[in-house]
Amino acid sequence: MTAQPQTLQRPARTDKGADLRPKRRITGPGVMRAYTWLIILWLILPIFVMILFGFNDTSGRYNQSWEGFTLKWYGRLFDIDDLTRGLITSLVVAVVSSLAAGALGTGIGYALGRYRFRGSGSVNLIMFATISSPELVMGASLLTFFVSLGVGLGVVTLTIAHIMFSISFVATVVRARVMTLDRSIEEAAADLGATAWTTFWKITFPIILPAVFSGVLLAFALSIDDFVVSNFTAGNAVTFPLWIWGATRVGIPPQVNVMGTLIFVAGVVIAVAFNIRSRRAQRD
Amino acid sequence: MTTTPQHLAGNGRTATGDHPAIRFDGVVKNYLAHGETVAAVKRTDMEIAQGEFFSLLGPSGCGKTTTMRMIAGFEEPTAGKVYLDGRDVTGVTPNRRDINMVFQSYALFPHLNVFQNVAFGLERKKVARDEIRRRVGEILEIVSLSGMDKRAPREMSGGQQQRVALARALVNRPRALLLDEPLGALDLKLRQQMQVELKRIQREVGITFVYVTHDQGEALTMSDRIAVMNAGVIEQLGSPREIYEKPASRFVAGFIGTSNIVDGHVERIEGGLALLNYSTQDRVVCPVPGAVRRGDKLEVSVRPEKIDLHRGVPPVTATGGSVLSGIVNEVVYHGTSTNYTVATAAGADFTVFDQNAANADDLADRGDRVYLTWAPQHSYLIGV
Amino acid sequence: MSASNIPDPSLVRGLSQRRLGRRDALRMSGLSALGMALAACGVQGKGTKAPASAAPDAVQQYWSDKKQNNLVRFANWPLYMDPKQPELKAFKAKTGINFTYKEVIQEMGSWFAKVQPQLSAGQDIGYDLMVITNSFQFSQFRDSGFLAPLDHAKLPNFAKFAGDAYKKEAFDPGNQYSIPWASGITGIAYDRTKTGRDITKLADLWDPKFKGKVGMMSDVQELGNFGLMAVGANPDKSSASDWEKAAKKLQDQKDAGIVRKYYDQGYIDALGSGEVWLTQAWSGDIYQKNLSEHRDLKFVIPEEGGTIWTDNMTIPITAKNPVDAITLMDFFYEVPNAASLAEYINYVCPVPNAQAEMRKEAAKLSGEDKTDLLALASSPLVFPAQAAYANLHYYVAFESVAEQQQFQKTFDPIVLG
Amino acid sequence: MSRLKRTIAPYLLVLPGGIWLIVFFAIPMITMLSLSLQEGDIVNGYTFTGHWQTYVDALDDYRTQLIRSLIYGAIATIILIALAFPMAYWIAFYGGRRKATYLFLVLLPFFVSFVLRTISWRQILTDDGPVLSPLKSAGLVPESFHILGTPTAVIFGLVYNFLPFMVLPIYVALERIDPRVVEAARDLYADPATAFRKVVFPLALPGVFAGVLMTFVPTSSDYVNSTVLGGTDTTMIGQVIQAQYLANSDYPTASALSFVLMAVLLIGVFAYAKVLGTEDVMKVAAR
Repeated sequence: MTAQPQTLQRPARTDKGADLRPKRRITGPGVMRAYTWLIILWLILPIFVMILFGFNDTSGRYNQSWEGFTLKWYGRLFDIDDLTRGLITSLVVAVVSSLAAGALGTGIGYALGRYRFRGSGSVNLIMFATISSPELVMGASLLTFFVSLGVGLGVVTLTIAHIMFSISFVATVVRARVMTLDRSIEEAAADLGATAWTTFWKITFPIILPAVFSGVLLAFALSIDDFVVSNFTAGNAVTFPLWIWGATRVGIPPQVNVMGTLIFVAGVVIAVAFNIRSRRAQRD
Repeated sequence: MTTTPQHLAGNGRTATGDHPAIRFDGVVKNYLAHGETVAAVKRTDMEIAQGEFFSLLGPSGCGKTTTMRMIAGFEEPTAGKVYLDGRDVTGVTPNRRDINMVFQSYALFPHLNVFQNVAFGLERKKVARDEIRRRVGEILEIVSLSGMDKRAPREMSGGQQQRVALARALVNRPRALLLDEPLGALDLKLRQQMQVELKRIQREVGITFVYVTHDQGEALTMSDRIAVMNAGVIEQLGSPREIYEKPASRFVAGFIGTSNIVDGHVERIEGGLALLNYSTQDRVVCPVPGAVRRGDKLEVSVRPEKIDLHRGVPPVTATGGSVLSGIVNEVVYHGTSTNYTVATAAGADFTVFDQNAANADDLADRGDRVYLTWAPQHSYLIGV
Repeated sequence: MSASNIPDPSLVRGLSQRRLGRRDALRMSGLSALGMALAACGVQGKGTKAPASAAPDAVQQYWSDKKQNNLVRFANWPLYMDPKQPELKAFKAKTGINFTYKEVIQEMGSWFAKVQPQLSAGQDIGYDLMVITNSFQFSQFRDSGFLAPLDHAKLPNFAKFAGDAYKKEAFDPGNQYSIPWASGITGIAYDRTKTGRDITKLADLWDPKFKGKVGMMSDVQELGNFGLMAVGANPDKSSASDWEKAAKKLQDQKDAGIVRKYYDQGYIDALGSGEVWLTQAWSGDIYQKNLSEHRDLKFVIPEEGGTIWTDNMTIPITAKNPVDAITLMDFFYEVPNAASLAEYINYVCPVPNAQAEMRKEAAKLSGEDKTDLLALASSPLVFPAQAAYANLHYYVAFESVAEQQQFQKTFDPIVLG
Repeated sequence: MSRLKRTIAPYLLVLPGGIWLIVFFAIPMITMLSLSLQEGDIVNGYTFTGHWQTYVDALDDYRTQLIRSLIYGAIATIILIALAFPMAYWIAFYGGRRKATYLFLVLLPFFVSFVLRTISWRQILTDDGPVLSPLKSAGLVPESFHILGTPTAVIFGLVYNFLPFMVLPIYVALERIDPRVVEAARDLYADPATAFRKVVFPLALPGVFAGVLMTFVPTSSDYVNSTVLGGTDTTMIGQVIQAQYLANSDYPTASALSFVLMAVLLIGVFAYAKVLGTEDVMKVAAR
């Protein structure tokens, strides 16, 4: 009997609470959540199409309409020599340019983050200019530069160009990390008898290494995906995107979809692994 | 830790004893900021003895950290010389000075574990591997971190990190250990624990500690001697008691603990005691040196806990001492004591700590008329 | 046409190669009715007497110190050879010459822009053999002195088996610098199911009924040719005023919203996907598209005429292995090799005997393979009937760089508008 | 000695990369300017004549394309802000522990080549493709209806390809906002809309500015989208420059157009950065 008033009260209260809460959920965040997912789906749709058509059982050069499922293109991945070579060129250029840009950019980023020096403003300015210049213009100016010098275009000029546009990105990432670096850690090393050289390699570098690494990864991604600058500076070298661009005139073979899929999967795996590693490191 | 490891205590170096551990000879440090020269440390001479627990105390920006960094070698003096153990080390880089430091932020190497952190200095000195393992184990025991050598710094509490920083410096058996506000990041309870701990460790290893802090309580608790710095100048250098009881300047008096400061002209001098009168019944009595003459203007300080507070009637007992009347402005209950702010007839507001002893019934209230009394020896003449 | 009978003064003075090209073009067009089958054209001799790099002893000079190095580096267009490279493998087996084959050429303009710096610096471009189209970049290559003169003593198969038409191309009389790789016809391709009727003439490309469904080419030469033919001008005889008229005609077509887009070779995809219903097209593409996707797209040479072009094998002047290159060039003119190549690329084969070869081969096969190969061998797009040539025109021949630039400036704004 | 070392250390560190940037970024720009003032042709070579007429002619011929590019870029940027903001907002404030996952999903397209993604859209949006085909069979749109070849398709492609560049900086700016600041605004009688307008949005502005910087320049100078998805009247200046360089070998015209494009964009960018402060924008951009 005594419980009765309680049971009468309770529904009334929860009703009131339910009235307030879900209403806000549905109108605001609920709609935005659906919206966000919609946009994400939109972003992923072309990737899905690309992956799907890597399994398309098309018979000829043209891979346009769905003709059934097959795995044969995975088996014949390296059938098109030039495509394979393009991919290899892309990988080699990306590795070399990301490492070189990693080294050069780390120097700049470290100096900017660590020291105050005359001319740092100009360095910042030129970095800002390279990051914000249209790729098209960078590629075009490099082309005119090489042509004026009478330098033949090829893998070397391509690599030079990729290093050029990657440096500033690496430097920016490294600078951000160095700026948040506790200076006293370096002093502690010096205090404990380490020379400047030892301090850098034993202490500073390992600490900024994740930043350097993500800078190098960024440079690698920029390089392997680059089309615009490469189009101007590759000369008769062919990279993966350049080959695809050239092949559009006669149709993209399914191998391109397969390679695109594999690059995508590899990229995602590396990124996820890197992310999990650094997150675990943070949590520990 | 009842026995001190031989090599940590003596090491045959501190025993030489002829030279002070650290000596500043006319050291000046100027910075160039926006084209202007700013003096961080004005001409300073000082000596820190072997095995001493020495504190540099002062507010932020007083130059204490710069002083310490000049000892460590992170800053070079603009003028003057720094001696370690009688050797001129001016211009010697930090990694070549036999001195180690505990940083305010601990500055532990985040990518190295406890063992690697502590072993870092020994590795630089190319100490044999076995020796390193032994000494690191030993020092970790001293700082009570045995068995934690595989931990990463970020897996440890603030107090533990602090101990690692300490061990990392101590393991090198430096001629002196510099500590830059090492307890600043710890909470109150832990800080108090660590103060005791630090003092214990210092006693055990017998190494000269130079301790930089802005916390006067900390400095008073641990130090053998304290240098109070202000605006690039050491205002007073002495034992904690000297500094507390006999502040050399108004700054020191105010910075160390709470001081009540009154000024007034000397009415008369009697048996080494000067009398400053504010009215017929309001007077301050202070011991003075012979040089003080009648009519001189004096600044007298008295600590709040030395003062007795009487409610209502003027006291008859305090005939030979100081008496000031006033009105209670503020009463703050502190548990062990009650703090009063009293507007006195001498013109200055006085702070009085009244111990909440057995007879806690004579509490004054806001607006009450009270009399403050204290013995002549508790008055201290500033700036003598 | 009659102009060809009057000695060109500049020719007498032994002036530019370009004039010779133009003169030859005129002659060629006069003979076009017979598909240039007539050999009675004395230009060759004159051609070799042409100045500069074409000096009579140029060939001798170039080749005298060249040796076989057992390597040839081949630069070609994408998908212009079976990816398995059977012909090259056969070549290696036969001669012992190693090869590298790269599909690095994607556009004449960009190819020229890419290798020009190296060639003008006298550097090796990394290739000994390259396939270039008879567009004005061909003249740029030749006029810049970037092409090695060919020693026809080393090209016996070419002499023997090349179709007569290919032995006297307007752009390279006497094949001084090039021999054809494959040839193609530019006509109209359409999807009968979409257009609902047969397309027969250029005027269909201007039909408002197909608004937004007509594809034209972005190559100004191809585009300009169709514009010229649409206004009734013969491209290789056209004048600057014809160009203006053609440009106007094309601009109208664009302004009326008839043109969907100016395509590079991407028109194939566009036609296949229904983006366009009818489009300017190259013959081999359509054949390959039908074969690979079982489509029934039509290709037609318009009543007003189509154009014929040739992709040519050339040796860059800086080639390291020219002897190996020229050996390979000749190899492709052996009938079985030519047939094998044509089977894959489906463009006009420069070796007429390949048709018989294919039929012979088909006889050995059975089933679908047989039908396919027979169909290919009978395709007028791979082996055009003589009559088809009657309707074919050549690219506009330019007398000077300035003229070429003027042509380009006339049509550029249409494509780049 | 050590002081000297400390003074020259930053220069030694900056030098290799700095020289690289000067030689392969700054000097080429100057070379391009020089070439734009030269006359000649690719076969016979170019000589410097200070021929300003090239600029006049180039702008005369391609003014439409330049202006069209800037307009497309601006439209794309505005759409990008509108699309990205709610998304970044939701991830920043309601993403909870999955924030990183959502951001990762936004970045997924970067793992596929830019060219390939754009071509993929071509395949999807084509006239008889999976999107339009059903609509046409259902009679919802006329048979000749198409998306490809229209300005809409080009701007669609630009928005698609550069969306992550807008979402990220806005997200970073929003993520930095202390939720208590918003609560404080609510506590001080602001309704949700007002709190957003007066507190959240102003604090997110640096992110929006950085996003604009990172999207307007590449979208208005892009030529891949207009080439792949565009039609006859969607030519952007990038296409013209590309064609003049890489197909026509008309270097002076191409250089002049590039220079004009860069000047227009960089002057805009620097003015913009000057007004907003480079540091702030760079900081957000660097994240």
